[in-house]
Amino acid sequence: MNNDQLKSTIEAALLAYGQPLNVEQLREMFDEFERPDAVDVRKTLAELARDCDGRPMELVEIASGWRLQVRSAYAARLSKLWQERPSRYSRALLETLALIAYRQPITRAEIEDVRGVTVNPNIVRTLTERGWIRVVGHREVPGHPELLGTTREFLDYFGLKSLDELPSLAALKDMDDVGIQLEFDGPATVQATAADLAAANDADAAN
Amino acid sequence: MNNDQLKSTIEAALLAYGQPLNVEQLREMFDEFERPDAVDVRKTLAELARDCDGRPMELVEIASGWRLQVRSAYAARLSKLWQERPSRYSRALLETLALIAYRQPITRAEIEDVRGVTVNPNIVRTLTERGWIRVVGHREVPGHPELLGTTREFLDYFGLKSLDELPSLAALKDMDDVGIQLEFDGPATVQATAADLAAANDADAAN
Amino acid sequence: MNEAADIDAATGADSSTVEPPPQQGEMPFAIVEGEPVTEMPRDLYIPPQALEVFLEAFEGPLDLLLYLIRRQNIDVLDIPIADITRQYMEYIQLMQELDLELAGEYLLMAAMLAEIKSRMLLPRSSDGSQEEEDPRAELVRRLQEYERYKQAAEDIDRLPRLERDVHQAAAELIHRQVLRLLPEVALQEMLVAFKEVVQRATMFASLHVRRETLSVRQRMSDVLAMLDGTGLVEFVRLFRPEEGRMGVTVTFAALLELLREQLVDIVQAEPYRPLHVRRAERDPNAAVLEDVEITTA
Repeated sequence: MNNDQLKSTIEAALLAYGQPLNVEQLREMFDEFERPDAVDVRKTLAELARDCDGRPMELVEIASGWRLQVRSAYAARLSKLWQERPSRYSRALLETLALIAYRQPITRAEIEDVRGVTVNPNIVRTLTERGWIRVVGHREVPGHPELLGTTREFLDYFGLKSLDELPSLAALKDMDDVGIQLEFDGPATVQATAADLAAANDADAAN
Repeated sequence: MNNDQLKSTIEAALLAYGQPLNVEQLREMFDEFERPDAVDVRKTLAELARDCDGRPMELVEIASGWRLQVRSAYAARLSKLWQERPSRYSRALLETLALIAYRQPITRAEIEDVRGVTVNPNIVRTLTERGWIRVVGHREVPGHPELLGTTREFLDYFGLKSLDELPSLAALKDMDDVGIQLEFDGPATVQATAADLAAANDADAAN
Repeated sequence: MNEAADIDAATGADSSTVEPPPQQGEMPFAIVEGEPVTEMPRDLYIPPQALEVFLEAFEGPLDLLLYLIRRQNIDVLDIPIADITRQYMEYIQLMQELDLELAGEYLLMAAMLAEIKSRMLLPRSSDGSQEEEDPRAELVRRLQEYERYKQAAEDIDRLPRLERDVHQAAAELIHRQVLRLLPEVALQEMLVAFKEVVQRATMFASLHVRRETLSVRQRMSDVLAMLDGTGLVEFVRLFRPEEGRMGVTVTFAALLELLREQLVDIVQAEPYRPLHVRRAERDPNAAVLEDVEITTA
C-alpha cells in the first residue's frame, strides 16, 4: 500500500466513521501483513491535515483521536440546516464547568466556596447527561462527598487534546502590591497566604 | 457569493449534515438577498461531483437529494472499524469442548451424563462452525448417536501438536487453583500453556 | 458588565424619577451620542422589568460585588469598603423591593461587608511589628478566586465548540459489511473447565444416593416365574428377609396385584396349614400390567 492509498483510506475512514478515530483504530483496519506502523499513520494524518488547506473541512487532533470537521467559518450558514439552535449555556453552568475543569477533582462544596452560591443540581445533571463531567471518586472526609472531574467527551467537544490546552487561568495578585497603604498609614501585612506573607515581609524589610 | 464560495458552502453542508440534502434545503441556508437559484445550485452540485474524482468520497443524487458517500471500494476495509469485541464463550461451551477434547469420541448423551445437564444444540453448532469439533462416527447402540471429536484446527488454535499434549486429568488436579487464577488475570497465551503443561508433567513425575 | 451597558443604554434616554439609583463614577458605562457617560443621572428612570433582568443577571454576591468594583475601575485589591458596602446594600434593597428571589448568600455577604467595615474603623494596633490581618484580605481572596473562574468560564465558552462552531464531517458508507469477531479462548480456560466439570461429576457421583428400584411389576414377574417351574410354592418362601422390609413389602404388593389381576391363587389345604401360591388358570396376557415402582432410599 503506497502513501496515497494510505491517505485516501484514512480520509475515507474518518468520513465514514463520523466520529474521531485514533491511530490504533486506524491501524486495526489493515490486515497484519500490510498494517502501517503508528509513525506512518501519524505522518499521513499530518499530510492529510495539510491537504485540507483550502477545503471546507479540517483535520484536528483531539483527546480521543483525530476528527475531520467542517470549519467554523461555515457555522452560521450551517446552523440553518437544523431546526434546533445549538444549546447556549448559562453563566452558572459554564462557571461550574470551569471550576470542575480547572480544579478537578472537586466537590460541590468546593465549587460553592468559590462561586459563593449553592450549586444548582440541574447544572450538575445537565453536565453529566452531556457526558462532560463524571464522578471520579469520593473525598475522604465525613459524608464522602463526590469528586467531580471532566471526561474525554468534554475535551473532544471543545476541540482540546488534553486539559493542558485549556486557556490559562488568570494569576492571583498579591494584596499588598497595591492599595493597602491607601487605607492604612503604616505597612500592612496580610496572613492570607504564605506567598502574601513572604511578599509582605519583603516589603517590610524594604521599608 | 461567487461560485467557489457556493461550492464550498454546499460541500460543508453535506459533510456536516451527514445525510442527503435536497436543492431546496441547500438554498434555505442563504439569506434571501443572496440566495442562489435552483439552477445555480444544481450546476454547482454537478461541479462538486466532478471535483470528487480521485477523492475517497463521491457525490451522488438519490431520491431524497444529494448525498456525499464514501466510495464502495473502501467498504471492506472500513467495515473493520465497526468490529465489535466478541463476547466470551460461556462456561457451558468450554466444558463441552473440554469433554469432547478429553473423552473423544463422545456422544451428546455421554456429555450430558458428566455435566448433569442437557447439551444446548447451539453449543455444538458454535463449536462445529468454529471448526473445532466434528462428527467422527456413530456409536453402535440404538439410535446410532453421533460421536464427536476435535479437529486439526482445534489443535492448531491451542498450539498443540497432538491430543497427547493435553495435560492428564491427574496433572490437572495437581495444578493448584491459585496458579490458574494468576494465569487468567493477564491475557493467557499459548506459550504460557506450554509452560503449564511442562509443570503439570513435572508434577506427574514427582508423584 | 455587558448587562450593565445594555441596561444603561436602554434607559439612558428616559428622565422620570423613581428610586434614586446608586451613584457611581469614574468608568463610563454607556456611550451616548459619542459622549461617555460616567455618571448615572440621578433622575434616571429604570423600567422595573429591565432592572429585574439586570439584577437577575448576577451569579451571586461575589458577582455583584465584582460588578460594583469593576464599574468604578478600581483594583480588586483596593476596595473602598465603606463605599462598596453602601452600594451593595442598595442593590440588595432593590432586589427585595422587586421581590426577586434573594438567595441567603446575598445577605451573608452583606453581613460580611458590614463586619469588615466595622473592623476597618477600629484603630490599628500601635505595635507595628505585630502582623495584623487586613480585614478585607479574605474578601479580596474570594473575589479574585471567583473572578478567575468567571473569566475561565468565558474562555471556555469561546472555545470552538462542536455543533455550534464546528461540525463533525461525515459521509455515508453504503456497502458496509458486518464482521463478527470470534471470541478468543486460552487453553487454560478449557483446562480449567474440564477440571471443574470432572470435579463436579465426581462430587455428584459420591453424593448421589443411588436409588435401587424395586419394581412391583418386576417382582410380579419373578413370582410368576417361580410358579412356572413348580406350580405351587409355599407362601413364606416367596419372601426373602435379606431384602429388608421394603423387599418384603414389594413382594407382598406384587402378590396382591397378582391376586387382583387373578393371575395367582392362594390356597390352603386345611386350616392352620401353610399357605401356598399357585398360578391361576387364566391367560396372563389378558391383563395389562401397570408399571408401579417403589423405590428404596
